[in-house]
Parts: sequence; structure tokens; C-alpha cells
Amino acid sequence: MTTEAAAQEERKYWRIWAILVSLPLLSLAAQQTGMGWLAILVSLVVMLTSTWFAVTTWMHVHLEPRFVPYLCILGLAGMFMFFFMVAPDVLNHEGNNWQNRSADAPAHIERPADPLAPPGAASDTHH
Amino acid sequence: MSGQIIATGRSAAGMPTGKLAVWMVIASEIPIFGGILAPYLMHRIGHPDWGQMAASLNVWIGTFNTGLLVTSSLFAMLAHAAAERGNGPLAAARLRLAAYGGLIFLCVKAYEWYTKIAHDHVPQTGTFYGYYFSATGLHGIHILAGVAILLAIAAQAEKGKNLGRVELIGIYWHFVDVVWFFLFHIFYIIR
Amino acid sequence: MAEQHPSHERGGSGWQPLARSVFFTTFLGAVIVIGTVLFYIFAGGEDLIARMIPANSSFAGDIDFVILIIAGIVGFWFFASLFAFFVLLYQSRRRPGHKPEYLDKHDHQLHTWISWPHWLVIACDLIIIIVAVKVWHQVKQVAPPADTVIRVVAQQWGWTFRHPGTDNKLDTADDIVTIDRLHVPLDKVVHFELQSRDVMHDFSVPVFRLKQDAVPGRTIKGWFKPVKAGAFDIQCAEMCGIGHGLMPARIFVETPEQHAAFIEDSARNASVPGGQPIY
Amino acid sequence: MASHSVTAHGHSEPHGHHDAHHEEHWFLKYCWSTDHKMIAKQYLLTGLFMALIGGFFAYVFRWQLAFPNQPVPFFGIVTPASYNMMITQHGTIMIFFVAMPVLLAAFGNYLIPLMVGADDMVFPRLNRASYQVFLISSIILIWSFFVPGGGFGGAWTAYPPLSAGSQFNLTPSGSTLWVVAVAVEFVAFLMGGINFIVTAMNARAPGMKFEDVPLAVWMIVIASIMFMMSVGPLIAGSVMLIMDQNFGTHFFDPRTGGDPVLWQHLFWFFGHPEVYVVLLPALGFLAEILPVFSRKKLFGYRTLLYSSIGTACLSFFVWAHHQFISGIDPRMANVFAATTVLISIPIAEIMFVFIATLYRSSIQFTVPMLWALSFVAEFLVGGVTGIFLGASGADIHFHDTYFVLAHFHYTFFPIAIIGSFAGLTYWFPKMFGRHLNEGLGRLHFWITIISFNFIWMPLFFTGIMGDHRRIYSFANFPDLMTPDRILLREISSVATAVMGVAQILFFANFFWSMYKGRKAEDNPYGANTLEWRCPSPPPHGNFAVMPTVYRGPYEYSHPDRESDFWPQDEPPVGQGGLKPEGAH
Amino acid sequence: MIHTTSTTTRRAPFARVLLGAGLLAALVAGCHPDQRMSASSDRQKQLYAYCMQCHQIDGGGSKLAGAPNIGGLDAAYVENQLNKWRDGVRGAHPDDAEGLRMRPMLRTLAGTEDIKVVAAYVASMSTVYAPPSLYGDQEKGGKVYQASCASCHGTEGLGNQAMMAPRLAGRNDWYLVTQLHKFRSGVRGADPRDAQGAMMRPMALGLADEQTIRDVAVYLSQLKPKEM
Repeated sequence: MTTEAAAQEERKYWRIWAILVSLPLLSLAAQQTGMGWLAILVSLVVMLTSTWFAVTTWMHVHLEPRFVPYLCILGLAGMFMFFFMVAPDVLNHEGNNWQNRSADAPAHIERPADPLAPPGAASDTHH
Repeated sequence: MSGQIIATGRSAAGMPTGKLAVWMVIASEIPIFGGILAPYLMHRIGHPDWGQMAASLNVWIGTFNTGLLVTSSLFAMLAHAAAERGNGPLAAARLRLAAYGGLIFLCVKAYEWYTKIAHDHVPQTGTFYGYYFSATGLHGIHILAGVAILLAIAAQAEKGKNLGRVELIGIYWHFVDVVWFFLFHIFYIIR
Repeated sequence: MAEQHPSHERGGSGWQPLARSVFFTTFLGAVIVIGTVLFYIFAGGEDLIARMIPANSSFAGDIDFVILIIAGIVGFWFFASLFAFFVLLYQSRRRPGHKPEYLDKHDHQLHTWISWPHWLVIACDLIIIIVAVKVWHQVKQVAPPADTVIRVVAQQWGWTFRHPGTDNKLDTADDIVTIDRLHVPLDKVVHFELQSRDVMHDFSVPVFRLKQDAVPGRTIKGWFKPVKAGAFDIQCAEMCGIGHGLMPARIFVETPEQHAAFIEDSARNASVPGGQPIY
Repeated sequence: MASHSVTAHGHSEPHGHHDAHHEEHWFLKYCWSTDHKMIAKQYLLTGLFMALIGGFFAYVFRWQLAFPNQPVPFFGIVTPASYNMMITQHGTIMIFFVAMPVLLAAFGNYLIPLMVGADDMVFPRLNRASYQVFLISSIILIWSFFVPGGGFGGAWTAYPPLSAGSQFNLTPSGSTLWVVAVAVEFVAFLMGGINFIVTAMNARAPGMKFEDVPLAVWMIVIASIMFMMSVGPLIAGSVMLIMDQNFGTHFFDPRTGGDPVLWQHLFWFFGHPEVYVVLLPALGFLAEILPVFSRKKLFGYRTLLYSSIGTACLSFFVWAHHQFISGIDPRMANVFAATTVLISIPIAEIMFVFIATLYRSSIQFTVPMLWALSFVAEFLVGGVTGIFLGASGADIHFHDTYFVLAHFHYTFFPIAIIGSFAGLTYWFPKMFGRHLNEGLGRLHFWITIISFNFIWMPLFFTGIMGDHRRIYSFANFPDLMTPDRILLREISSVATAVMGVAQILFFANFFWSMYKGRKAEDNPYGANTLEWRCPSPPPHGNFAVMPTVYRGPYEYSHPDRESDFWPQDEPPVGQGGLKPEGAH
Repeated sequence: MIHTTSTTTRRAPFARVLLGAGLLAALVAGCHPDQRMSASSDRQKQLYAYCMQCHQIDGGGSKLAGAPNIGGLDAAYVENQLNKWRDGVRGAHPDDAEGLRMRPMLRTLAGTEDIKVVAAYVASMSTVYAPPSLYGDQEKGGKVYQASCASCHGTEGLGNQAMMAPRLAGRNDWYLVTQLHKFRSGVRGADPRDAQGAMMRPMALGLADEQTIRDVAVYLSQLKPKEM
């Protein structure tokens, strides 16, 4: 291809780069506002748009045969199906005739005390 | 050892063999990352109290890493453009730049892990950190492999050989980049 | 369908594909009905399962019914396919003067060959799904009001059963805790809370058609209503370590007076937890 | 490695061309080769060797079950620990280290380039690497039997916390090595599978349209895509399990907020499609063998193809029927029961296609044909008994009983053993240039099939009667020690020993025929597909002249030809009839 | 540090394998670590194969399995305890995790005769000493032991057959701590049929606090009789 066409293409890449760099800053700003729902909203939008830009303009997926994007979408769809069919058991903490007591365990887990530590160590129950 | 394989040159599916294989690799990577992110999302949504652990991640470092990867991807892209013009040395130089970007990413990530461990934010003290270390570690392994391949292909492109491969590694590199978008938002941004 | 066309020259000529497929399926149907009838006659009819293993809970009969319905339907297909298979094996064996037929470019024909059994299969599937889900719903999802509630705690490698005692309430002072021995009253709806202390176990009473995994960290509720007195096996049905095969327990279904006696003497020497010899 | 001698013979066949490849160092030729045929043979022999180990384990614990606590001949006392270890490794070996390498990897490697008319895989070095990674993984698995504490004994499903906590399973390093072996093996098959898919999609011979591709290739490609799409969660899950075991994470540890049920989902999301990953190649072999030996066009190419694709898609929606009673929400069980029972539709269509292919054909009962036909008969049993387990209501009674084992052995034995034997006996002349011994083959076939039914038919009934699986000795269950149950168990165990002995016949036949067998022509069966159009065994590079494809693979006894087959690469103007020299 | 004993012992068949036994034979040996012994027709060793899963080939025990080192205990005591397990006197309490793990293993012994045989074999082995797995002051522990325990268990911790007091010298410290806790909480020894338990419980309750228990346990675990 001619050089100026090439230069123009490279300029296009730089533009995409600018977008892709600014988008995370956007979500960062949204998070710094401290509003959780805003952060979630913005980051969802940013995730999808930046993925869209990267996949279409850099990975040139639209230049490939049709089955290529379909295959990737198939994998993504499988993961979504996995999420929504497993969530009733793992995301929920109680359900039809069952209740997940361990889900209430504290987020921070204290390590078991070292049995060889000097006095004051917790009693050693090895199970 | 085996000479020129006729089969490798064919393209009955309408695209070069190497590119088809790269897309297959990507299609098989999606379930791997999905398989560790879907359980994380389930646990995360089910435990709002993981928020304070998520807050302990340094979002600035994360943003910096994101920009770093995007830039590195850009250089892979520019290398592709150079390779299409048949300019092997320029492509090699840009590929090396992309690889250095990945290396810096790994160094920053290593520093981040170090601070986490120094604050005893390790998998033993919270399942959130278990997911954080597993997911970022899995992604880091892909970065490492990508850097190695980038440098190897840069060495070939220097001599003007296998310029087609520049685009292939570029596609993989962009995919790793996209995965990082998701990791960054899911782990750092959403608290 | 072979009997219909004894001659083996290519028969693409006169015969209608639809008629052929109709004959095909009706022929299968005949075989199948006969096969199913024989299956029931020789295998013992509706109490086939109950003769192999007693059905001692209120819903055991329903589960056996599901099993037999499915046995009938798939027996139908099984015998039909095998019969057609062996008939074809016989009549199209290689022999002099017998030329194979070239069937092609008759896609509608091929389709009718398969579509009829195909729709039949869908119909059978719907029957099976409806029956199975109905029984599943009544066994696992809803439960009749409880007459008594017990707690079953599994651990490596034994069962701890907590009976409600005289006041028929759990977690009170007079609870009766036993190891590897469960005492339940006859003809009463028993609800159980299933827990595990370490790994996955499975509370399984084959004679009750009762089975439920004990997941550590979770409390899973279930119910059963014994309808026959006696002592039966409780097995662990989920791999739980090297003692998995060595943690059998017994369930004692007791008449009201037996059960009262059990509560009496356990209340007398409550200081003995479990404490029964293992053989 | 025996493959040296194997392929030494294979290459000693006189070919005018490609002699450059014959002066290589033996290591380069047999252990470092990039030739897809050599790699296929390496996969095959590794799989057969692992099958010996798994079969020996099966014999030992079957014997222990029939005669509890008696010293087992050739083994000794079976303790609960070694019993658990053996059932676990039997499952792992037979599925991951026998069925996958033989059905998918060995035959995929051997058949795809030959059947699509290519000279090799598109990525020969990737191919070699995938075998070497697989070899490493099997070495890791065997090594795990010898580490302190012994091999992993938590069942091949490895449900945590039993598999995650060494204080529960008492095999501190064995369990980790087990997970590592399985994960590494998945990586190997990902590499191999991508190679298969790309080769079949891209390296097809000119003129070969989608409907000209032999169904064996189709099935292997569909299976590889399924594997690619389903194995990811389990790879992630095994990473999580390894971290739980060694680095103190708590993904699956309920005492600290983890969730054991999560692993079950991660495992079975792969574990159920895995069944079809190994099933489809076997169906593909049938689709090749049945038309050849019944000299008739396959009944419904499209039907078979679309039903298989439908099965593949459906199989992603059914995994939780393995967990009906293992702690999932009962409401979800209804969904999975429905999808599970619906999967019987495409499978039934596949069976109809095979049975209807025999209609008005001319069957010659050769050994491969016997195996293929027995596949249909035995797999029918496995298929219909699956309905009992898919129906959630009935599964309450059958779950984790010997009924389940009998069911999936009636599916996996046809798939893994009968399918492998069918493919092996059918393509043996092409692989090694010699014919197997027919008489020995028939003897081995009948003994194996009869003893197989004697092993598993009784266990359907012990399962209904309440025998639970993975129980090391039923002697502690008074209800289970009735004479009829004991008799059924003993029948099964003795039949196991008989079948084990019968395999000696096969190996004798295999290795004897490899050297001393009758020389094989290029196209001994009069088959259409391309692999019979090159010399047997094919030289490096397969075809002297790269073939061009003009028609589908199943044009048998076409009315316009006097010869009853029509090779795919024969120009339309060409005269029919046998062409001994494959390279024309 | 837990597997120091087990490692050395389990490696024995593996080493022979490396020295060139056939791979299948090796498999048998490896998946069944005591192949060498159970191949012999010795009833003792055949029965001990079931104990070996946790208590190891040399009776060294495994902390992972909660199995103490049993080598060198006198036969009468082992037989007595095994009978208690079989009769549900010991290990039949819901909170006795290790006891409930031991209890089903009695099902692998056919009866009193087997129990005698195994007890004799255990007594024939020598004690395997393990390094301390807890922090404890052996000086203090020694004083406490001589004051309150030695009367029954002997000044050298060798036990006293007449009173069914077992040998304590060289037992795993973690095991002694766990058992003392069980005695204190009544998880062990509360059964009216358990005469020795009835004697032991007040003694365990007499120990001052957690650290005292550990001192005694560590002292005993390292106590080597003079003649040794």
C-alpha cells in the first residue's frame, strides 16, 4: 500500500488507542465519585465498548469468515449459560429445602495459630 | 525436520491456517477465563462484604497497567502495519516495544502482589484474594507467554522472515488486552 | 417391512415411501407391544422393583411407578430396535445373487423413515418428563406437615442422629443423641435436617428410595414416612474417604410402644452417647 | 517402546519415494517424529498400556467386592485405602488416558490427514508437542501411585472438601499429582484438538465439500470443538483445587465461606460433554465401517451429521443430572431432567440411521463389522438405561448405585473398548501393512462381548437392589449380604477375570500380525475414502499425488457401475473397479 | 515434618521399583504400600495392613490422619482399647472426631481373636519418637508429670499393666493434648463401662491450664526411658 495510506491507517490506530486509554480513566473517575451503582454502570459500558473497539478495529474480526466470531460468541454464551445455571446454587445462600450456613462466614479469615509459638497460642486442634 | 508440508499451505476454510489456529486458541481461552470469572462473580455478588477487601486493591496501579497494555497492543498493531508494508526491521522494533510493555506490566503486577503479600492480603486470609491472585496470575502467565512469542517473532521479522506471524501474535496480544479490561473492571473498579 | 418386499432388486419403482414408513412404524409398534407385555409378564408386573427391594416408605411406590413406566417405554424401544436390527442382519446377510440396494436422492423418503419413530420418541420423552418431575416435586420440593423432626449429622466416618426426645422438639435438654442408630416411629412423617461436619456424605436408605447428599456448610431438609416396621440399612452414597465403605448405620422403624420404650430408657441413661457395640 | 519395532516394519515397506526420511536416527524417527502416523501410533500404544493398568485395577477391586477381605490373587489384601485409590485411578485412566488418547488422539491423528487428503497435520511440531505433554501427564499419574501416602483415592469426580483437604483424603501429594496430571493432559488435548480442527477445516483436498468429508473426520472435529468449549471451566477449577490443596486458598472450603457445590458444577460442565467427546469418534468409526461391510450407502449422511451436532449442543445443557441429589437446588433438577431426557432424540436418530443402513444391504461379518454391530446392540442397552437416570424422580433411587455404573459401562465399554477395537481392526492393515488374524479376532470378539454382558448385566440388578458404588466391602451391610446379591457379584467378578484373560488373545494377535501377518493390499475392503488410496502403510507424506475429490465417501454399489464401490478421488470419466495401486 | 516417618517407610517399595522391578509389579506395590508384607501369609501383618493406612508401617502414626504412634504399647492396653472401641465405650461420642474415624476400622477385624493378634503385633514394634509439634516447657512439664501422673504411669512413663495405665513416654504430644482435652470434656472416659476413663478424667481435670497440658505432653513425647 502507499505510504500515506499506511500513515493514515496508523493515525487511525493512534485514535483508537486514545479512546481505549481514556475509557478506563472514565470508569476510574466514576469509581472515585464513590457511587457504587455509577461505577458498576460505567464500568459495564466501558468494558463492552473497549472490547468492541479492540475486537473490531484491532483484531479485525469483521474481516474473518463468519464462523470465527460465531465460535467466540459460542464460548461466551456457554459461559453465560454456566453462570445462570450455577448461580441458583452458588450465588443464592438458601433455596428450596436447603440453606448455606457457611456463606455467612466472615470475609477475613484469621490464620490458625502456629502450634510451636510461645504461650498464648490458641489450642491446637488438628482438624 | 519434516520438509514443507503441503497441508499447511491450504486454506479450504477461507483464511490462512495460522490465523485460524490463533482464533481457535482464543475461542478455547474464553471458557478458561470465563470458568474462573463466573465463580468469582457468583461469590462476589453473594458476599457484598468482600467490598472492603476489593477496596484494598490499588486502583491507580490498575489503571496504569491498563494504559500500559493498551499502549503495548497499539505497538503490536503498528508492527502489523509495518509488516504489511514488508518493513521487517521496523515491525521487529515495534514488536519489541510491545514486548517491553508487557514486561513492564509484569513488573508492576509483581510490585502489586508484593504489597498485597506484605499487608498479609494473601489467599489464606480471604477468598477474594484467592480469586484475585488466581485470575491475575492466570492472566500474567498469558502475558509472559505472549512476551516470549513477541520476542521470538521479532527476531524472525528482523530478518524479514514470517512477516505473517506478526499479525497472529498481534491478535493474541489484543485478546490478552481485552481479558485485562474485564479483570481490571471486575476486580478494581467495582467495589 | 422385509416381508413386504421379498424380492431384492432395486424397489425404487412403485412403492410409496410414506406407506412404507407407516408400515415400518406399525410393524415396530406390534413388536414393541408384544415385547413390553412379555417384559411385564416374565419380570413380574407392577411390583417388580418392590420384589427386588422392599418399598417401605410412603413415596417408594411412586418412585417404583416412575421406574416401571420408563421401563415400559424404553423396553418398547429397546426390543423394537433390537428386533429390527437382528431381522435386518438376517435378511441382508451376504449371499450369492443378493445385491445391495442403492438408496439415494430420496431425501423425503429417508426422512419419513426416521421422522415417524422420531415423533414417537418425542412423545415418549414428554410422558417420561412429566411423570418424573411430578414425583420429584412431591419427594424433594414439598413435604407434608412434620410429625417429628430429626437431625442427621454425618462425619468421617459415622452418623450422629439427634432425636427430639419426649418433648418432640429438637435442640432441647432431652434430645437423644445416638451414633449409627436411627429410631423413627412408624407411619409418622419424619422431617430430617441433614448436615455434614467435614466432607460430602450421602444419607441413603434404599428401602425408602431415599437419598440426599450431606454437603458441609449446608443444611438440607427432607422427609420420609416409614410404612413398615423393622431395621434397615443406611448407606453412605458419596465418597467420603477410606472409611466410606465402613460407615453403615441402621434405621429402626418402631411401633409407637417400641418407640416410647426407646425414648424411656435413653432418657434414663442419657449419659451414654451412642455406646452400642458395632458387632 | 514397542513402537520402534512397529514402525521399523512400517517403514521397511518398499516405497520408491520419500526415502530421505529413512536414514534418520531411530530416536528422531520413533520418538521425535512429526509424522502424524507415527504420533498416532505413539498415542495408541500409550493408551493401550494405560488400559492394561486400568484393567488390572478393575480386576483387583471386582475380586475384592465378590470375595471381601480375601487376599486377591496377584495382589494381596485390598485395604480401603488401596481400594479407593484403585477405583479412582481406574476411572481416571480409562476415561482420560485410554478413551481420549485412543479414540480422539490416535485415530484423529491417523485418519484426519489421510481422509481429507493431506500429507500431514497442519502443525506437525505442535502435534508432536501435544503427544509429549500427554506422555508427561501419564507419567505424572503413574508417579502419583508411589508417592508417600499413595495415590489419590477420592473418586474420579474428586469432590471437595475430600479432594481439597489432605487431612480428609490422607493422600497429601497423591491428590495434587492427580489434579496436575489431569490438567496437563487437558492442555495436551487442547493443542491436539486445535490441530485436528484446523487440519480438517483448512487442509481438505481440492474438491472436497462439506458433504464429502467422511463422517469419522466430522465426528472427531465436532468432538474437539466440544472439548475446546467445555474444558475451560475445569482447567480453571483444577487451578483452584490445586491452590486449595497447597496454597491455603478457600475456594471449595465450606468452613471459610467456600462452596463445595461450585466444584461439582465446574467438573460436570466439562464432565458431561466429555462423554460425547469420546462417543462421537466411535460413532464416526461406525459410519465408516458399516457402509463398507454392508456395501451400501450410509442411510442419511445429513441426518447423522445434524443429529450429532444436535447432541453436541444439547450436551452442554444437561450436566447437573449428575448432581440431582448432591446438594443443588431441587427446582433446577426439573430443568436438567427435561434437557437430559430430550437428548435421547438425536441419539435415537443416530441409532435409527445405523440400523436402517443395514436395510437391503449385503453384510459380510468380518471382525471389524462384528465389533461395529455389537456397538449398536450394546450401546442400545446403555442408551435406554440412561433414561432412568435422567428422569429425576427415578434417579432418587438409582443415584450412586451400581445401576449407574452398569449404565455408563454399557455406554463407555462400547465407546472406548468396542469402538477402539472396531477402528483398530478396521484400519490395522492401513496402519501396519499387515492383516490381523481373523480366527483369533473372532475368538477374542466373542469372549469379550459375552464376558462383558456377564460382568454388567447382573450389576443392573444389584444396583436396583441397593448396592451403592465405591463401597469397599458389602460385608458390613446386613441387607446387602443376601445370597442372590452375593451370587450376582461373584458372577460379575469372575466374568471380569475372564475378560481380562481374553485380552491376551488380542495383544498376541496385535503384535504377531504386526510382523508375521498376511501382507495387506492398499485397498483390501474396497472402500471409498481417501486413506485407502495410498499405499499401506502410507509413506511419509502419505500420497504420491495429492488427490482431488469428486464425490461423497459412501457411494457403494452404485447402479451405474459394475464395481460396487466408487473411490472419492476417481475422476468421473474413469472406469470403475479395484485399483490395487493406490497412487494412480 | 509430619511425614518424616511415613516418607522413609513408604519409599521402600518405590526404591525397589526404581531398582528395576517390572512396572505392573511396581504398580501393585505402589498402590498398596504394604505389598511386601501382605504378600507373606502372616496373619498379624495381614491384619495390620488395615491399621497401616493411618498408623503407618512402623506404627509411627500420622498427625494428618489424627493417628498417634502406637508402636511399643503393651498388648494388654491395645487390646483393651480396641475392645472399648468395638463396644462403643470409646470413640462413640459425636465430638470425638478421631475416635469416630477409628471406630469403623474395627469392622475390618473379624472378632476378639483378631484384636488379640493385632495387639500382639503392635506391642512387638518399637516406639517411633517424633519431634515436638507444640510449644511446651519440658522442665515444668516434668515437674507436673512426676507430681500428678507418675503414680500410675510410672516415673519413666512406661505405664503400669496392673492399672491398665499405658506407656506415655514417646507418645505424640499432639495426641496426648487431644486426649487430655477429651478426658476433660467427657468426650472420652465418660462412659460408665470405662473404668480407666473414670480414673483418668479427674486427673485430666486436675491439670491447671492449656499450657500445663502442653508442657506435660511435650515432656512425655521426648521422654526416653533410661535403659534405652
